[in-house]
Amino acid sequence: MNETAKSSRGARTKGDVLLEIRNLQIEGESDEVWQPIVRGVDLTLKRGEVLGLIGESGAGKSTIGLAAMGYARGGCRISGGSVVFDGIDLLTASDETRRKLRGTRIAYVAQSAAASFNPAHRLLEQTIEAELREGFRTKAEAEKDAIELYHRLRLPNPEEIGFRYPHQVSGGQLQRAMTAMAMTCRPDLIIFDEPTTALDVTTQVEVLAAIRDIVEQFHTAAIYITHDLAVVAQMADRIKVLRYGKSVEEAPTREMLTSPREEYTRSLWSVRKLGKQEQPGGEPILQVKNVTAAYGNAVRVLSDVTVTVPRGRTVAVVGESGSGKSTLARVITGLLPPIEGQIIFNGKALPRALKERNADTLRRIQMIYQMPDTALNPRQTVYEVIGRPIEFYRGLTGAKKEARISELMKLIEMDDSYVDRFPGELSGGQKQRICIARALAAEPELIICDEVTSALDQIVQEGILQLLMRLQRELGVSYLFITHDIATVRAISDEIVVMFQGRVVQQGPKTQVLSPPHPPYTELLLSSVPEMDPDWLTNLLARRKAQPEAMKAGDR
Amino acid sequence: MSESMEKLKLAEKLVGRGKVSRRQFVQLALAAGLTAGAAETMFVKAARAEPKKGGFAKFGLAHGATTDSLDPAGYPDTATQIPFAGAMSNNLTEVDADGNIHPDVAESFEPGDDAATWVFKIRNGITFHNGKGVTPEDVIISFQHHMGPDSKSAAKSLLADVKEIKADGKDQVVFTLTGANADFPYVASEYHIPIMPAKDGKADWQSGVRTGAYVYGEYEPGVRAHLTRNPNYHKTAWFDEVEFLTIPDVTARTAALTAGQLHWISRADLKTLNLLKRDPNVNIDEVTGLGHYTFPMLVDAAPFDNVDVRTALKYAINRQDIVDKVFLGHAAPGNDNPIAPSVKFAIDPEPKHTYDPEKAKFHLKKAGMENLKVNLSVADAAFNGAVDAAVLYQQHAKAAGIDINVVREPNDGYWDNVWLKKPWCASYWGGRPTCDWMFTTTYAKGAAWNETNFAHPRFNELLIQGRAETDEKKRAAIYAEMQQIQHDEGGAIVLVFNNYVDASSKKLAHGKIAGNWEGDGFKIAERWWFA
Amino acid sequence: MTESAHTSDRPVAAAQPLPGRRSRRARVWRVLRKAPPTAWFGLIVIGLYLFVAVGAPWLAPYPESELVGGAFEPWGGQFLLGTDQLGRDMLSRLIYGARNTVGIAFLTTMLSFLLGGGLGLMAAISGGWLDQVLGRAVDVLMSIPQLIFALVLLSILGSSIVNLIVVIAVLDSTRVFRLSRSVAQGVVVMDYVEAARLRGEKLPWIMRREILPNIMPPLVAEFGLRFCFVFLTISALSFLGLGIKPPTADWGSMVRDNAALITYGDVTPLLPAGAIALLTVAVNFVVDWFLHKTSGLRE
Amino acid sequence: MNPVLRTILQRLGLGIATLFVVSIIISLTIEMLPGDFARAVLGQSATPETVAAFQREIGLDRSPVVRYFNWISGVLRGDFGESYASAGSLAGHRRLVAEMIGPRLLNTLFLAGAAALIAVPLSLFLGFMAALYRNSFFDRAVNVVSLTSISSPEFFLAYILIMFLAVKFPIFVSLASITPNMPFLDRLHAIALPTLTLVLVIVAHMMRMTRAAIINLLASPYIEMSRLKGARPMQVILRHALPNAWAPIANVIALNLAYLVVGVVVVEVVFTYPGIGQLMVDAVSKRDLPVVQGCALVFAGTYILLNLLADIVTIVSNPRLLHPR
Repeated sequence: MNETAKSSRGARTKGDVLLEIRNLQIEGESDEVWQPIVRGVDLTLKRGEVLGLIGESGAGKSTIGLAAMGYARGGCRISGGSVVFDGIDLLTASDETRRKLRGTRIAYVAQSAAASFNPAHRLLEQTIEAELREGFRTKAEAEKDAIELYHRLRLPNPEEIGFRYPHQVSGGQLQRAMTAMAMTCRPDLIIFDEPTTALDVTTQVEVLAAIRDIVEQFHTAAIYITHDLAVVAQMADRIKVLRYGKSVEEAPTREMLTSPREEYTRSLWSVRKLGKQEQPGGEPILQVKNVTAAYGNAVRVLSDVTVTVPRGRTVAVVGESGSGKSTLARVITGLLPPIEGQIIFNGKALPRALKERNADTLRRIQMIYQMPDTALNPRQTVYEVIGRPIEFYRGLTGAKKEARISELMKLIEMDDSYVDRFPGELSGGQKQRICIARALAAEPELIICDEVTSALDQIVQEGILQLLMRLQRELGVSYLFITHDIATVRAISDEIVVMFQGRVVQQGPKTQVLSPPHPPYTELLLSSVPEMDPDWLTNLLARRKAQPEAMKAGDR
Repeated sequence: MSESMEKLKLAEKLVGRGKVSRRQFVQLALAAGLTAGAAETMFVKAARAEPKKGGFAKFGLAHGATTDSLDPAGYPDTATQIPFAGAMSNNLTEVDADGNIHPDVAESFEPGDDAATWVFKIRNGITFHNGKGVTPEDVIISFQHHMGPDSKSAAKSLLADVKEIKADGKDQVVFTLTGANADFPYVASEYHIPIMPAKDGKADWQSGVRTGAYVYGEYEPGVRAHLTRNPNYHKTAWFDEVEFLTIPDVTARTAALTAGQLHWISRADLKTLNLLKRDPNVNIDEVTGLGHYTFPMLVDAAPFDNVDVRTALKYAINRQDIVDKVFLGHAAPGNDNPIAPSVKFAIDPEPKHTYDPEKAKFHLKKAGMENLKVNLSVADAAFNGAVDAAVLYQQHAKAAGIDINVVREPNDGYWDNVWLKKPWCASYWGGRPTCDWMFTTTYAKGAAWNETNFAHPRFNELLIQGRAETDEKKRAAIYAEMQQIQHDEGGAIVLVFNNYVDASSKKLAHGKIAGNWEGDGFKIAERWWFA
Repeated sequence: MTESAHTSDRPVAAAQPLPGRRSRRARVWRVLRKAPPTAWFGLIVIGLYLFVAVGAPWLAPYPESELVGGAFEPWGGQFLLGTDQLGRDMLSRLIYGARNTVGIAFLTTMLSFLLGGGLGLMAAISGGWLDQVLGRAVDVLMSIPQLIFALVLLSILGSSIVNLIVVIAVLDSTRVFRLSRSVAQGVVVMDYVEAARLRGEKLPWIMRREILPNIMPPLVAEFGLRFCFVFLTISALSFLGLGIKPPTADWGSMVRDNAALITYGDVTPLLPAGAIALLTVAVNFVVDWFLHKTSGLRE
Repeated sequence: MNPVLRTILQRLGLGIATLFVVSIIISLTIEMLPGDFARAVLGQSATPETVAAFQREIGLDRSPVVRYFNWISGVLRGDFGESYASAGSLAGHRRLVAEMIGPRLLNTLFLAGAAALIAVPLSLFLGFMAALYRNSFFDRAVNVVSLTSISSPEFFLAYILIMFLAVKFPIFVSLASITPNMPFLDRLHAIALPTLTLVLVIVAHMMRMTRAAIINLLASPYIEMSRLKGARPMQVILRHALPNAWAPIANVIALNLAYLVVGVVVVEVVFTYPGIGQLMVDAVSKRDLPVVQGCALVFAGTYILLNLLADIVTIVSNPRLLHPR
């Protein structure tokens, strides 16, 4: 089976050069100063070839992808180099020439399909817009073709789905519809800009498979942009690693995975190498007992959930979006009083609502958020952010407060000089460290970490996770760690709770949950996590074909 | 001017009205020493002023409210006075441009032996707009509309001494008064008392059927009134149609006139009169009237119940300054006597109330009210320039140590909410043609428009005496004393006697403009024509 | 994208020069230097008005309401801009008018922001019945014609300056309420507000420290616009006879008093009206630029 | 269509409740005004007896609460009552509030309609163009002009227009007096200047909001997507931005139309136009409560109705609301 997959991809005939980018220079405007974003990148793509572009945020991946269409976003300008597509230099060509190429010969698939589909029009109208405008087909033909494409992309109900509006369709389906839209004119080149980043892992598998198949079927060249090496390994013939707008290295996929030349490339999957020796559970600090919760009078978001967090340990709650992970956090903090059930903290039942809890109880349970950008008030300096809980809970002011702040800054491995900065002047990882310091300032016993690493680059994730683990060792604080990322779970947890549709599917020590046999949902979840193996997707699909019922949960 | 010259002037006027033939005119001209050629030219020029029928005239009025009605018991301002009293209706008598009294609906009138009874003979063949002849009953009902205990008419006090009205035969009406009143025919010309048809024993004012030059047409209260010529009018009216528009904003009024949308506007803006004069298509019509502007104080309200406070305030105003600055010379300073100099028996009381801060201070001290602080409620709705006059007054009074707080009131509802309500405000009077009338309307105890709440026993006694007195000398003495009382003790600061300054399009022509009321004695629609 | 230099969160040993409190002025200056000419024009005009308003007693050649000459004296000579219908110096009245009109409009706008902004924040944070009640009350107030309602209220209360300020501020605060509520709702859902709640902070602290600083840009912009509208409302009221009472110089009644001159091509009444227009234009220019700066609308 | 219908009914209910509260507030404020209609009309000649008789005649002797309930129950039956005006005379000839308001409202709607017919398309067009060519000379020029016209007092604009278009160059007339049986074209000519004044006042506002709404949308990912699909600039605006801009634009238009009906007292005064605003001001000054109430209901109703229309446009133009999942 492995062999067939390999041969089908290997059999693709690579044609002549389709796209040639030479010494590309792109600048971005910030405070009315132009600064380089892309500094002299070269890139060659042959017909039918798939090139993976990988790098952290700020590496210039998307900017290069758009430049391949001769397009620069607002606030950016292409300041040098050449982009030659099939003999046409897109940078010197007229606007009209470029416009005509777009959507017909070069297509684009954006990261967030939900935002990139116009909410005012039906999917089908948008799918066939480009070909109708250029008069390639009649409307009837175009619609028939679009439905055919929906079929090939394994969209459910392909005959009717086109008549829906974007908001009526799920994210994974939208992403496939967008791929269909890109395919309508049978372009020579498609730019995939992180098409699966916003999706759950179980959904991602489906979309990846659909994209890969259709690109192969139509023999379309593609640039596949992502920050996830495991994902790009499934899609690309060659991989190019970018950093700070420069090329780090470029190699065929297998070669890149087995023997990366650069240290930086290796650090890209460093988080996957993090590991923690599982510690046995002790006395429970937090017990969530048979909790049922709902927003308003709507459907229940949590039903009969029971979770226990042992003191000084990390319990990871995993599940995809909508599984009720974050709601669990809201129930524990008292933001959402449960309909039924109890929250027992340190052996005592907590009042259900936030208002009824006293300051000391509030102090003991702290929270760290997914997006450090929204978790820090952009108008407060680090000093104010960290100082407030010290003042609020401990009543410290003046020199004592400053000493404590300095102490906390040391704990999160940041220099004192940062205290006068505003969050806008910090990087994502630094912001998240400040959030951690804010939580620590309260001297809590339990910290709820809600997806604290998922908005960060891999390399930064590693730093944060290591910090959290060190703090646990030094301070003995307990974590309830909410995440959808299995690698993170592996790295940090002692116990794992698997949630699905508001219920706990499986609960237990890490090694037990992660080793087979698994309940069906855990199986689906674990198997959907991409691995650093170019054949992983092929093998997975083959395996699932044998057990079709396992896939059902994923097609949402 | 020689007698023949005067005759010629008169003839010129008569030519304009078509009363003198060319031959007669040339003869007069030659008699006055003109050459035949010059006489001919003069005749043509005069004849061009000859009235002719036709046209649709539009008049812009400064007043009007949605609560206006056809009921002559009301008629608060020119928005009803000019169209309904003036253009649509006639009274028993009419005052001409020279202040003489003439019969109108009446053919003639005669006093009884002691001027306490008056007999009016109804004009032969006169009809209402609906064709019905005017009967004595109609006349009686029209007067009774304003009389009796239930009446809320403004003319009620004017007719308070009418004891009885009787029909005498088919065409005579006999008025019996409680006392003699030599001025009664003047009273009968008062605009509140038009002749209306009787209907079910009451005056039918609602239908708008009257005897006047124009027939009631469309009416939107507070907006416009549209009338058409009465073909069976007992005199002559020239315009085919007339329209009266309420335009309180003086700038809008002026602009509409200069743009040719209107043919006549009341109350031109004095501030810009010189500029308006330059407009080649516009005439400024300035008539010295009986009208005057006052700052009435309620004499029963503190601190104005103290006569020394009143006197102090009378001395604390520089009227000449206000005439110069606010009215730009289009007025004559008052002397706290509401009787216009041109009215019979008018005097100019002593001591003259000219600006004298020291005297004002003296009177204040006498009243024990140094550092007097009073509110003066004004709006330009009272008269154009009231706010400016008040502000100037404030300046003048400062020198006398009086702090006048000028309260700017809204124009809307000024006459309902401020006038007669606030202890001190601004007011205007169209003026009345006789002393008796002026005092009866405004200063007699119980008068509807007693804007100072003046109730002076001697004054009221003299008022009755004056009516009965037939001896001219004694009458003069009585009215002189009354004027002196007003001057010394009255509550009204008579600011100025104003000129009616109106503006009209040069397309309009007219004879001598009457000054007894605004708008050619309210009769503009009847007396003017398109040249 | 430009964040690339910070990608690593490894502690930076040597701290970069801190953009601390001292450098705030420098930052403001840097922003100002890049302002477009329209914004500069607006700032200069506003500064000039403030200067004139504050320095009126020293700047004006004559007192505010003293009669210093004949009526309608021509321009030049003793009276730079001539005199008005009573012989008061036009320039002096214009200068004092700046003080009165601008001052009153400013106070009114402040009051309406304190009222509408405060209630709007409370509604946004508390939600629930308070939000509903305030929202409905504002609906009711907004559906009554503002100018006429102001006229009625001023007739009831008397048209003193204090009443004028209060009535207009209350009526105007409805719009401020709506805006501040809607922008605050965008901030209330932020995690840092939730964090403050979880910490146990009380409503005033959340309003003042967590939300207010983050909704300042749209509020400041709205302040500029509302200031203009208040300004125009006051002059409309003056026009209808219920504004600032004489002899206080205010531009609205100065226009009205001299309006008739316009029909003869005399520019005198244009001066106060021009002064109104110039200031509102200036404020709008600055607001426009400010909005552009803070909304992140580029290109 | 269900959600649309439900929203409409919901809003209508709220609107009626709002009207009810408005009528109470208006009653209260008019009661608080010094003086009443009887005194306002009778003036100084009023004796306590005549005032009492007068008050009996128009029902002012009953308590405000009773009067209010009589009035509101009449309104619920579709009877807006009679004006106090002309009740002062002996004959019982009174004018119905509906009769007084009707023609004035028609006048106001005529003026508002004319202004809206010019202003709405013009401001949409200018807004689109300014958004499309933003930061161009055209955009800046339109920006400055619109700011200036927003910034000028209405009466000032009106006088300027009179000066140029009625006095210096007598193309139009400064007196917008219209009569019921005037030919249509003459009416249009008569209201040209007030229309123009209003157009100047509202175009600026609507145009700026349209521009802002479009520009705001142009930052959306789906607009970038449409460009990457090769759509022409005009298509981007018309096909991709506009359908999503209807909601904010409809709200601005509703606000301005409401202003055209409700807020034009000053323009009515300057041009002597017999609109409903002047009627209400007049009625307030005369304490003619039934007329004030009628006007207030008309105004509030207009405001509520226009906002409802804007809401409906919002729903209909937004598939999320129109076609729920």
